[in-house]
Amino acid sequence: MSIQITRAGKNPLQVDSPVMPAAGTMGFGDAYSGLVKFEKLGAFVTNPVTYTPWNPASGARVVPLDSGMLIHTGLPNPGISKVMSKYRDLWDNFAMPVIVHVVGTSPEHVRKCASRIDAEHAVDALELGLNDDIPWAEAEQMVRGAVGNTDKPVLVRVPFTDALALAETADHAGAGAVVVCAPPRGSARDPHSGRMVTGRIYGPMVKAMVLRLVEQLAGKLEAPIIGSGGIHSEQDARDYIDAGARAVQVDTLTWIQPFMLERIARDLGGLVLTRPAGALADEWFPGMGETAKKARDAAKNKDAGQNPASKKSG
Amino acid sequence: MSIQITRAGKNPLQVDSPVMPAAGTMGFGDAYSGLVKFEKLGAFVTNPVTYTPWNPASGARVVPLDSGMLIHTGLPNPGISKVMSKYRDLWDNFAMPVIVHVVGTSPEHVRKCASRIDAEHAVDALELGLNDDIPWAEAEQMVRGAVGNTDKPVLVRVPFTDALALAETADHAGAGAVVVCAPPRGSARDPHSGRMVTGRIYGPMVKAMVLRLVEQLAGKLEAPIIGSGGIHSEQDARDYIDAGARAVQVDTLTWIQPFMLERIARDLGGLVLTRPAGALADEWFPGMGETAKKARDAAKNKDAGQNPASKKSG
Amino acid sequence: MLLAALPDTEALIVPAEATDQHQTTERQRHGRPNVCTMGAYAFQGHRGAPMRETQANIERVTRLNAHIQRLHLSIEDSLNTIKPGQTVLARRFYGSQPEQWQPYLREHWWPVAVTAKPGHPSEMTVDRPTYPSYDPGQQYTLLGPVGKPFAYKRTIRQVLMIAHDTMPSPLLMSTEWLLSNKVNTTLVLSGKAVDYPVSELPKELEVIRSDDKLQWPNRVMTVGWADQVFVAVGQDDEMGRFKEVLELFKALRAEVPKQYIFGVSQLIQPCGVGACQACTISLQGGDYALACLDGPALDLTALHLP
Amino acid sequence: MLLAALPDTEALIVPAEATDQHQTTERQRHGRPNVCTMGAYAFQGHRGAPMRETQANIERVTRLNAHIQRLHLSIEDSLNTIKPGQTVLARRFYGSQPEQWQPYLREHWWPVAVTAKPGHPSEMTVDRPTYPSYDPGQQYTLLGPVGKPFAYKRTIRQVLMIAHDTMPSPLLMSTEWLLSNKVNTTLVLSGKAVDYPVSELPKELEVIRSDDKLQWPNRVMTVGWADQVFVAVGQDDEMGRFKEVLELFKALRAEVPKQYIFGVSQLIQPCGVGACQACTISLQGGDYALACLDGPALDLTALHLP
Ligand SMILES: Cc1cc2nc3c(=O)[nH]c(=O)nc-3n(C[C@H](O)[C@H](O)[C@H](O)COP(=O)(O)OP(=O)(O)OC[C@H]3O[C@@H](n4cnc5c(N)ncnc54)[C@H](O)[C@@H]3O)c2cc1C
Ligand SMILES: Cc1cc2nc3c(=O)[nH]c(=O)nc-3n(C[C@H](O)[C@H](O)[C@H](O)COP(=O)(O)OP(=O)(O)OC[C@H]3O[C@@H](n4cnc5c(N)ncnc54)[C@H](O)[C@@H]3O)c2cc1C
Ligand SMILES: Cc1cc2nc3c(=O)[nH]c(=O)nc-3n(C[C@H](O)[C@H](O)[C@H](O)COP(=O)(O)O)c2cc1C
Ligand SMILES: Cc1cc2nc3c(=O)[nH]c(=O)nc-3n(C[C@H](O)[C@H](O)[C@H](O)COP(=O)(O)O)c2cc1C
Ligand code: FES
Ligand code: FES
Repeated sequence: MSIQITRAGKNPLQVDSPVMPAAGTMGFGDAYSGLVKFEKLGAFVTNPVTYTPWNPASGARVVPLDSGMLIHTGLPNPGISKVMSKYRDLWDNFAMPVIVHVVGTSPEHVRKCASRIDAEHAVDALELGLNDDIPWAEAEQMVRGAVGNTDKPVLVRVPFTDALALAETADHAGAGAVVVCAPPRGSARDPHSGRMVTGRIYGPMVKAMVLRLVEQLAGKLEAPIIGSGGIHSEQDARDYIDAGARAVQVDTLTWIQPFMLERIARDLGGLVLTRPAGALADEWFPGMGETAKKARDAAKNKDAGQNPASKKSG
Repeated sequence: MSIQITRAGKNPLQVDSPVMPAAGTMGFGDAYSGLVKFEKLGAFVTNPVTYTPWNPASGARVVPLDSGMLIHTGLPNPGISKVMSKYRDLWDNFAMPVIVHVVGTSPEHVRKCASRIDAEHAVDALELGLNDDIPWAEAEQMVRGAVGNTDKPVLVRVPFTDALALAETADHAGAGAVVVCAPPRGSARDPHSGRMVTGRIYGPMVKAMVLRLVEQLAGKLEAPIIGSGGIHSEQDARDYIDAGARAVQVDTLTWIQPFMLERIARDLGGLVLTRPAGALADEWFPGMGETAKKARDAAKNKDAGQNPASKKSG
Repeated sequence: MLLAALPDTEALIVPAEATDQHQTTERQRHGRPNVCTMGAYAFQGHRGAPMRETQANIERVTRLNAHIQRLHLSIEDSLNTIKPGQTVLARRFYGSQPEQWQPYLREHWWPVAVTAKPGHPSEMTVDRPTYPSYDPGQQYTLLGPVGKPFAYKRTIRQVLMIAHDTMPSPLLMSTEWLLSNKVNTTLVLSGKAVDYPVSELPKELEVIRSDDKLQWPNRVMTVGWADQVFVAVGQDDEMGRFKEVLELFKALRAEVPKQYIFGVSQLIQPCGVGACQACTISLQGGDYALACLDGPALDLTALHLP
Repeated sequence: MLLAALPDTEALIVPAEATDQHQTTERQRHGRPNVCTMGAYAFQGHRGAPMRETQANIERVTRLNAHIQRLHLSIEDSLNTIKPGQTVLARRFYGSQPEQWQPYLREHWWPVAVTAKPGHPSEMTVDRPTYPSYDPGQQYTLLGPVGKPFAYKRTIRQVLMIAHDTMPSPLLMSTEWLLSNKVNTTLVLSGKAVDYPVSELPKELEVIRSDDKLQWPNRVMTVGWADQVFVAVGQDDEMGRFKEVLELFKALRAEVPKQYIFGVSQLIQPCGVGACQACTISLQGGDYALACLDGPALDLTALHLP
């Protein structure tokens, strides 16, 4: 009834729908509460957090591009402790797993964040974001640090630059899943001020580039692949699954058409689960929703024999 | 009066305008003859050639994308010998230098192509295209092979994947200039047949990604950088120059708006040459056209003391 | 990072039904405190109606001058409780045609007027630049209301609105509301704003044309009289211009108290709901506000200006 | 890679002025032989007027059925010498507004009719799918003429046109020309083409509606009578469908000679001038043609079909 999106281990992550938001696109859980039905998502991935607080970038932060945009925020956040204490209760009430995205600042900070997440009942997994020009050795050290400091699955989101090599590095270092990939970076001129801004690039065209990376990686990793980049339709999401991804992350589409996230989650929830029985792709998986979630939680509690007072099984 | 776009050496390449077409966008010199004023271009870069003939790719070859396209041709060409014998006379009559793009198939074939070009009076330089997932060592071997087999400048066009490392590799191996970069590759579904096509991606958004690569490489290479990717306006081209490129290559814009190539060449011809004197960016360089070309050829013949019967000085 | 310096919200009023019982905010519905934007400063306590996605139809397009066109839209009734100062994020609706991703971001629309008409669809007018082109019959989806209504002192009698190198549209719905509530209102048009057609402005509004440097006759008097000031500026450097204006007021007045002068931020809002963090505005003391949740009107004395 | 199997071009005629002295081709102007596409096969010797970029204006848009709209354009006179079979690559002209890059590629327009009107702008009509939408007053730039006119045997009396799972538009301008030159012409509409409104077709044209499998009454007779056949097919698999049609003709006729049956290629043309190599069509013997230079009509017996 559920899809396992991280490799086998102590606490593999199970989801009802292989669709979740990409880190940085839906805030910490309260932003889209009136616009997106959260319970239809396979998982919730938070905005990036760092061990210490980070301030916003100064100057222009958004450059509209043709069929896309460039954004440069500097990933402002008040640090992992404040985030936890503020959102713990909200996350505890979510029907789906919560994955906290941790920015790969330094191996030490990543280890500390992992320990923090390990102790946090409201959080089901950690997603580690690797910086764009990170050397392989440092990436490996960071992933091992995260994996070594929590029993929860560690998803690793590799940057677009050098994605293939870093995906293999993360896989060898024990990543529970490899998210392919963070948005490509670029530079564009703010049309208002004429100043050059460097930041992340989003748009439907990104999908074509990242889909090829997933095709190239398919079958090469032990950890499941989560496809992430430029999904703007149900078919875009299915293309990632067809190419070998176990799940997908939807990024800026949610800003432009919030309801599409739910539509894609519903669509792929049905598609993936009914396909093995030879059903049509648009047929719906009838168990989706609370029922499957409860069954999953019950199974998890029984199997793992831990977290007896599971937050979500009540 | 002219801009040197390859590093100092026996036959540095001088151009009147730092603007040329990207390989693969203008054919071999006859395709746009009625639509683009060739004499306004800084140089002419041919479609890719291989040592042996290559057949076209089969199946769908063009996928329209949002504000862009994906194209997969397989770089069909009848091999370097046929191309030379067919276009030699046409190129000899061109006012600007001719750069033949050689596909980096194998070190041996690249060496042979370089020798062929070295002996060809109608050709002024070779541009070597490195394959998308080429290992560094093979790239170095190929560049050395090309440089070692011709006295003419060897420009090296690095792929988008791993562009930074391959640019430094090419630079160390003696590239006369580094073209940053070939279009990124991706996969998209042919809307007619539903089949997945893998190919090159073009569109204005590519510029933001490649511009950042040029920014990252600026000042790090001995060889001049030629910026190439997604130029769709005069400002796009200027952004590359501002970021540190010595010249630019315009790609698919020529297919969409043929006259824009000439406009950009005129604009940057004026910009780059009049700026040092503090003139306005849109002022025109008065010597542009035949006069400067003749002076350049004359200087080249005198200085180098070779090619006494220069094809273009008459 | 502290949520310090919270203004005395009790002393402020927001227009119309914003304090009504049924105007439950998103935040309230989650049973969580109002100050919940991650690390963000809450300027006022009320956001008005919860954000929804609704549809709108362009009924008429009129050209105001060479640079401005006015869209007359029919909107869903649920949006007609939008308050002066709040905005919508608009996107063309393509129906059964393939979705277009150019332009990509939603357009930020500032209503100039919203009218409920019993038995008819509610109406909204917005001013837009003449590019892109809009045609009657086109459908849009609107995300809104975005942001908080402007908040006024209870004792307010004189309001000064300033549009400096920008269309005055972000100020007009509030101006209309103030005038209808018998608050004397003055609009200063400066720089690119001077061409705005006065014929489209309410008769009771005092309009002053300033030069490019925000100089106008009797400036000291105008500034002295104002109980509150709302300023919209050009987008080349919003914070730098806010700073200029604040310094001008500091030079013209004995003191510039809190809750006196507000910058109306027109920063691009990719999401409008506090998710993307692209509309952050740094505050004094290291905290920050989000223009989409805490704005668009932000107390200039609380901002960390360059 | 040899330029072998060149057809006997002498036996073919192309409509109207294509052989006039002033119709110098691009290739001729460069003093180079006509067969100069890199590695490409030249089907006919003449291309008509040299390719130019010109402007056009949408004057009227009419809806032919749920799927097809007809654009009536005023064009520059230099384009009114375009020949039946030739096409244009069209792009919206944005004037002083920022250039739009969506859609990116130029649209491939197949003229249905072109008329010169002394004292008035020349007119062109084209059929387009109902998406995207076109409006009167919109300006376009046209690159054209693209490709070569259809070439007919000198002795031609009966032509068969087949539109199979595609709009018949690529065949209509030629049909008109043939009928006006007293050549009996039959148009077979099959699959998606059957809905094409007959009211828009010339009265003298014999129209046959076939089923999805290209079966129609008296098929053997129709095929036997035809001196030449031109076929346009759906774009899901153009070459596969050309092969099906060729095999059908081989089954229905004693022999299928050269220059008898032509596939009218509607492959996407990014450049239209022989530069991008995206419209390559493999020929028997390892050579290839370019749809934009050597087409759109290509002798099916010369193609390397899958
Ligand atoms: C895109 C889509 C495709 C579906 N395809 C199938 C299918 O192939 N086979 C099948 O048995 N069931 C299908 N359904 C219905 C789905 O199975 C039921 O909505 C679901 O079983 C109810 O459980 P829930 O927990 O999701 O309920 P809720 O979360 O309460 O879901 C109900 C919500 O879904 C909406 N909804 C329900 N059905 C549809 C629908 N068909 N289209 C759009 N919105 C709908 C309702 O308006 C309501 O908002 C589909 C629903 C959607 C949205
Ligand atoms: C975009 C542009 C900007 C220019 N800016 C300047 C400038 O700042 N200062 C200056 O002294 N000269 C300017 N010129 C004119 C230019 O210097 C002359 O065209 C040139 O010197 C003539 O030499 P040529 O060999 O290029 O001639 P040709 O190639 O014969 O050039 C003549 C062609 O250019 C076109 N042309 C000429 N002038 C213009 C123009 N202003 N705009 C558009 N098309 C034109 C003509 O119609 C003709 O097609 C500009 C030209 C262009 C196209
Ligand atoms: C030391 C350091 C490490 C970073 N690591 C990451 C990372 O692992 N993942 C990530 O997404 N951003 C990381 N960033 C942030 C990026 O520099 C950048 O701010 C981020 O990709 C968001 O892009 P933007 O600021 O342009 O919006 C890091 C920044 C610093 C200073
Ligand atoms: C062995 C081999 C080497 C290649 N080397 C290059 C190269 O150096 N540069 C290049 O642009 N394409 C090269 N290609 C061609 C690419 O695979 C691809 O065909 C090309 O990038 C054009 O893309 P397209 O065929 O998708 O249009 C090479 C192909 C092969 C088979
Ligand atoms: S627009 Fe304010 S956070 Fe996204
Ligand atoms: S369209 Fe034929 S070569 Fe470009």
